[in-house]
Amino acid sequence: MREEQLKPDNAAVPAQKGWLERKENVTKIAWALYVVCAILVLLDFLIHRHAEMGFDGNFGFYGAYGFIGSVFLVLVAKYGLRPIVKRSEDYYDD
Amino acid sequence: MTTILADLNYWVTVFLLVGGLYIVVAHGNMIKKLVGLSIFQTSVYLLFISPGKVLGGTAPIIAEGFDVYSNPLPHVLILTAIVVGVATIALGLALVVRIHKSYGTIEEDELHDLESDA
Amino acid sequence: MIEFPPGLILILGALPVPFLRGPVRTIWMLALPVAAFVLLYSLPEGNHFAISAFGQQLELLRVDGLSKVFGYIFLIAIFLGVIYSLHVRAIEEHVSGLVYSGAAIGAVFAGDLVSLFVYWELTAISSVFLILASRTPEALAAGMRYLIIQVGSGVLLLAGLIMIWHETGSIAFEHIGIESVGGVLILLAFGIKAAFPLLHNWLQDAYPQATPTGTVLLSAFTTKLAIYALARGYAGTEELIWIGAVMAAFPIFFAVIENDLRRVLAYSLNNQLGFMVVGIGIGTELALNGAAAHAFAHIIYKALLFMSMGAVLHRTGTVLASELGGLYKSMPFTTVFCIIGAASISAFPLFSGFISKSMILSAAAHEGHYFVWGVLLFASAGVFHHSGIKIPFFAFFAHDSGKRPKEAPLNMLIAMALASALCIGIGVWPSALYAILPFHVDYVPYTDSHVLSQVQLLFFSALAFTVLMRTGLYPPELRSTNLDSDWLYRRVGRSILQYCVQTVGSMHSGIYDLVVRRCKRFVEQLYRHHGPHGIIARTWPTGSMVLWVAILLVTYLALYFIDIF
Amino acid sequence: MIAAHLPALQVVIPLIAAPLCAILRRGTAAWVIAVAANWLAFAVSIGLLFRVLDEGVISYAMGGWAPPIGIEYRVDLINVFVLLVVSGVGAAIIPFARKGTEARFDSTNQAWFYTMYLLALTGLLGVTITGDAFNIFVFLEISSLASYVMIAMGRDKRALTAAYQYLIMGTVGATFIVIGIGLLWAMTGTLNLYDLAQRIPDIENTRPVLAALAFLTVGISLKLALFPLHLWLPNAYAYAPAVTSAFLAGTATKVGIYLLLRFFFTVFGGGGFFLSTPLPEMFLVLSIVAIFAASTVALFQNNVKRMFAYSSVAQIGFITLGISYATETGLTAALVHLMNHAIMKAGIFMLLGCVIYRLASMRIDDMAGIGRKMPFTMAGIVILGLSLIGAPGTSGFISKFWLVLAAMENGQWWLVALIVIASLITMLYVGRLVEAAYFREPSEKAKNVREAPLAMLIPAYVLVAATIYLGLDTTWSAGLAQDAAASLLSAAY
Repeated sequence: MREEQLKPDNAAVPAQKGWLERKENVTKIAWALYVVCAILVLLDFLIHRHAEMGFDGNFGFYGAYGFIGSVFLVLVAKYGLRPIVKRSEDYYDD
Repeated sequence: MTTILADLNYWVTVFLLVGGLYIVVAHGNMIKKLVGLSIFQTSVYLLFISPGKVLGGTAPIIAEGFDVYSNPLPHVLILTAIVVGVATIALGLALVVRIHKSYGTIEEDELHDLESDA
Repeated sequence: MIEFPPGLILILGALPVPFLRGPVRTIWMLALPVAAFVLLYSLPEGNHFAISAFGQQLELLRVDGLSKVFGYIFLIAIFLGVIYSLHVRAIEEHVSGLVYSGAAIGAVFAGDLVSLFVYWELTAISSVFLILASRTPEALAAGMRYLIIQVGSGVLLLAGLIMIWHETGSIAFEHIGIESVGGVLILLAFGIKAAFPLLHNWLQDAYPQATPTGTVLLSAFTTKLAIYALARGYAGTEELIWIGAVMAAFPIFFAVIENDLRRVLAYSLNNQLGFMVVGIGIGTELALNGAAAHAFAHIIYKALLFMSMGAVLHRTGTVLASELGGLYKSMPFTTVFCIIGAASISAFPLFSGFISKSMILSAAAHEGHYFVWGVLLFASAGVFHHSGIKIPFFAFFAHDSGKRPKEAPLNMLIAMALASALCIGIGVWPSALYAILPFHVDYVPYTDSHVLSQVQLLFFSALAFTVLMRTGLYPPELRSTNLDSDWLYRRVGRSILQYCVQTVGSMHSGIYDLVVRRCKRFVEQLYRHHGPHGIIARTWPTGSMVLWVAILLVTYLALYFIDIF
Repeated sequence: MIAAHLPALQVVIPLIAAPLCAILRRGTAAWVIAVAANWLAFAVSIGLLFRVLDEGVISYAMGGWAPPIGIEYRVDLINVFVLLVVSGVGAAIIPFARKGTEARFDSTNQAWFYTMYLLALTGLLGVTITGDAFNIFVFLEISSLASYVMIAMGRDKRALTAAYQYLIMGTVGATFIVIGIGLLWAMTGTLNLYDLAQRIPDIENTRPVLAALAFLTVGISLKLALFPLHLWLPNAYAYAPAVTSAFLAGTATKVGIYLLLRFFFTVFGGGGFFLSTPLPEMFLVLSIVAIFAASTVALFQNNVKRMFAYSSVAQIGFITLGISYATETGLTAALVHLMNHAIMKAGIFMLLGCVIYRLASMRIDDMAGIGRKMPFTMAGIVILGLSLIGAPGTSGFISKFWLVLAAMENGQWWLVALIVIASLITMLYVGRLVEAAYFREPSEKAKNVREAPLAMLIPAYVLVAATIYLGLDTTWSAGLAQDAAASLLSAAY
C-alpha cells in the first residue's frame, strides 16, 4: 500500500501534466470567474431586492463585502496573526 | 518528693514506655528491636496492674476475716495481654529467622540497601 | 410500543461487538442505529422512561421537538460513521464509537441534570479512546489533555447541578439561565464542550490527533451535544450572541494559516458552532430553529469533510497542505465528495448549509443585531475561504505533489456518497428538515434576492482568493505549529516557575531570591520525593516509622493539653 | 432461637472453623471449611442487619454475664454496616483464594493459610461487634497476628521484611490503643464502651482522659494507615499474596475507621466533643496531605500493586476527610466511601492477583499489551479504576458526590476544587495502567499469557458488579450510612 502512494510522478514530461495544471487553462478559469462576477453584479439591476436593513440593498453590497472581507481576512492572518503565533513544527516536543 | 513517690508506678510505666520505644527507634538490629518492643509492652502491664492494688486489701478470694480485696479484673486482663505479647514476640522472632535465611543479615540498614538494589 | 432510550440501545449493543466477527458484526453494528431510529420515530412526545437512582427520579427519555431533531441527526451520524469505519480492525474503536454516540444520544434525551451529567462524562471517557487509538505519543498526550478538560467540564456541571438542586430542590433539566451561580457554572461546563472562545483549544488540539475514522465521530457529537444543551438551558441569553459572534469570527484567521487540513476543519467547526451559539443567544423561534437546523446540516457536511480528509490520510499518511496536491487524478470520487461538503459548508444554494445558516442570519437581522449580522456575514465569506476553497484546493488540486494514492476504500466511498446525498437532498428539499424542527417554520430560503446575495458573496470571495493567489499575496503553506490558547497551559504553565526566577529574581535579591529558587526546585523535588526512590515512596526503616509515631503522639498530647489550659 | 444468638455466632463460626482447618491439614478440605464459614458469617451479618433494622440496637451478654461486668456484644447500625462490609468482602475473596494458593503452597501450608485467614476474619469481626474495650484489643491482636503471617507468605522475599515492619508498627499501635483504654479504665472503672460513654462527659477535660484520647488517636491512626503513619502499608500490600492484599485492603483499614468513629463519637460523646478538640483541623490537614502525597507517589510507581497500595492511602484520606467534618453528611460520605472503597479495592487487588497468576509480574512495563491477552481481567480493572476516579455510574461517584456535598455544606469551595484535582490525579495513574495495557505492544512476558481461570474471575466480577450496582442503587450504602451517621452524631445508642 505504501509504495503506490509514493510513486514519483514524472512531472517533467509536459504531456502528462493534467489539463488543470497548464498555465493557460488556469488563466482561462480565472477569466471565467471574472466574467461570472461581473454578471452577478449586473443582475442587481434586474432582481428586486427586499433589503432587511436598508444598507444591504445597496448596489453591489454583498459582492464588495465578500471581496473586502476575504482580502482583509487573508492579509490579517498573514501579516497580523502568523508572525505572532508561528513556531517551528516541533515547538511543543522538547 | 512525696508526690513523685506516690506516683512511682506511673513513673516506672513512663520510663519503660519511653525506653522501649527508644530501643525500637535507635537500634537497627531486628532482635534488639523486638526486645525494645517487649519492654514497651511491659509498661502496659504495669499500667493496668498497679491501680488494681487496694492498699491493705488481700487477694480477691472470699474468706472470713477479710473485707477489703484487691481488684481482680486487671490480673485477668493482663494475663491475656501477656499471652498476646508472647505470641507477638514469637512471631516476630520467627520472621527474623526467615529474614536471616533469605537475606543473610538482620541489620535494618543493610537490609534496606539490599532491597534498594533488588 | 416499546419505550426504551435509544441511546441505551447503542451502549448496550456495543457490548457484544468484541465477540462478533466478519459480516455478522457489520450487520449488527449497522442494525443498532437503524433500530434506534425506528424506535425514536415511533415515540410520541413526553417522558417515557424513568428510573430511580441516587434517591432521585431520573427521566431518561424526554421526547420533544428539540431532543428529537438532535436524536435523529445523531443516529444518522453514527450510522454513517459505522459505514465509514467498517474497514477498521481495531475493536476498541468500534466499541468506543458506539458507546460514545449512545452516550451523546442518551444525553439528548436526558430529562434531568443528573442523568445528563452521567452521559456527559460518559461521552468524555468513551471518546478519548478514538484519540488514543492513533497510538502515537502525540495522540496519547493530546488525548490526556482532552480527557482532563472534558472531565473537568463534567465536574463543573456536577458542581452547578448540586447548587441548583440545593436552591430549587429540583434536578429537572429545563431553562437554567445565568441568574444563579449554579447556572453560571453549568454554562461554563457547556461552554467548554461547545468550545467557547478561550475554552476552545482542546478541539483543535485533540481532533486532528484522532484516527481518520475517530475524527469523523468526534466532530459529530461532543460539540453538538453542547449546542443542544445550550439551546435547552440558555435560549435567549443575550451574552451568548456576543460569544457566538466572536466564535464565528476568530477561528477563521487561524484556519487560513493552518497547514494541517484536519486542524483547518477543526477551526471551521469552531466557527460554525459560533453561528449556532448566536442563534441560541437570540432565542426567538426562528433563531432556535436555525440553530437546530444548522446543527443538523452541519453534522453531515462536517462529517463529510472529515471523511474526505480521513480518506486522504488513510491513503497517503498525511493531511498537511504543504505535502498534498494533485490528488484529484487518482482519487476522483473523494474529490467530488469533498467539493460537495465544501459547497455545503460554504452555504451555496442547493446545498444544505444554505437553508440553515440563512435562518440564523435572518433572525439576527430581524432582531436588529446589525453588527452581529455583519460579523456573521464576514464569517460566512471566511468559511468559504478556508473550508470551501482551501480544503479541496490544497488537497486535491494546487501544485501536484506527485502522490498517486489509490481511491478510498469502498466503505468510505459509500459513507461519503450517502452524506453527499443528504447534503444535496436537504439543500434541494428543505421542507423535510423544516418539518422536524422544534418550532413551526414559515421561512422561505429560496428567494431571488437571497440566492443572488449569497452567490455574489461567495463568488466575490472566490474572486478575492484568485486575485490573492495570482498576485502571490496568499500566505504560503508552511510546516509550523501555530500557537493558540493551549499555549497557556502547554508552555506558560510549564515555564512559569522558571520565568519567576528570571524576572522576579533579577528585580529582587536576598530572601526573595531564596524563595523563588525554592519554587524552582519544587518540581524537581516532586519527583525526587514522590518518585520510586523518593523519600515519601521508599521503604522506611522501622525505626523512623516509630519515631513518627512518637512525634505524632507528642503533637496530639500537646494539642489536647493546650486546649484545657 | 438461633436469631437470638446471632451476635455470638458472628464471631464463633470463623473462630471454630480456624482450628478445624489447622487440624485437617488438607488444602481442599480447609478451603471448603473456610468458604462455608465465611459465607455463614456473611449470612449472619445479613441476619443481624435485618434484626437491627427491625428492632433497633441488639445487646448480647456473652456467657450470660450481664453488662457492664460481663462482655457485651452490641450491634447497632454502625457496626452492622461494617460487619456487612467485612464479611461480604471476605465472602467474595475466599472462593478466589483457591487457585492462587494451590499454585503456590503444598496442601499443609494451604490449610495454614486458610487458618490464618479465618483467624484474621474472626479478629476483625470481633473488633467490630464487641462492646468491651479490652476485648477490642484482644481481637485486634488476633487479626493482626494472623495478617502478619498472611503477608509473610508472599512470594517476594521482601514480604518478610514488610511483615516484620507491620508487626512492629501494628504492635506499637495496638499497645497505644490498650494504653488509652487503660487510662480510661483507671479513670472510670469500666471497660464497657457504653458505660464509658455515660461516665466520660463528667471528666472529659481531665488530663488522663485527654492523654487517653491522644494514645487512642495515634494507635488507631496507625491501624487505619492515616498519613504519615501509613508507611507500613505500601510494602505490606505490595508483597503479600494477592488474597491477603485484597482482604486487608478491603477490611483491615476499614475496621480501623470503625474504631475511630466508635471511640471519638460514641465513647467521647457525639459530634460536640469531637468538634471541641483540635481533631477536625488535624484530620483535615492530614487527610489532604494523604490524598495528594499518596496519589502523587502512586503516579510514579512502577509496581502496579504498590501503586494501588498508595492509592489506598489516598482513599483513606478521603474517608478521614469526611470524618473531619463531623456533620451528618460528612460522616455519611465517610461510611459510604468505607463500603465502596472496600469493595472496589478488594476487587482491584483480586484482578491484579489474576494478572500475577498468569504473568508472574507486577511491573507496569511487563503488563504492556495485556488488555488483549486478558480482556476480562483488564476490563474489570478498568471499571473498578473508573470507580476509583469517581466516574458516574460507579459506586466511587456516590462517594465523591457525598464528599463534595459535605464540603459545600461547610462552604469550603476550595476543598471541592481539591477533591476534583485529586480525582484527576487518580485518573492519571489509572490512565497509565490503561495506556500500558491497551495501547502498547505486548511485552515479552505478556505474549504468552491467556485469560485467568473462571474460578478467579467470577468472584472478582461479583465485586465489579457490586461496584456498579452501588453506583446506581444507594439504598444499602448511602441509605444505611445516613442513619448510622445520624446516630453517631447524636451519640444515641
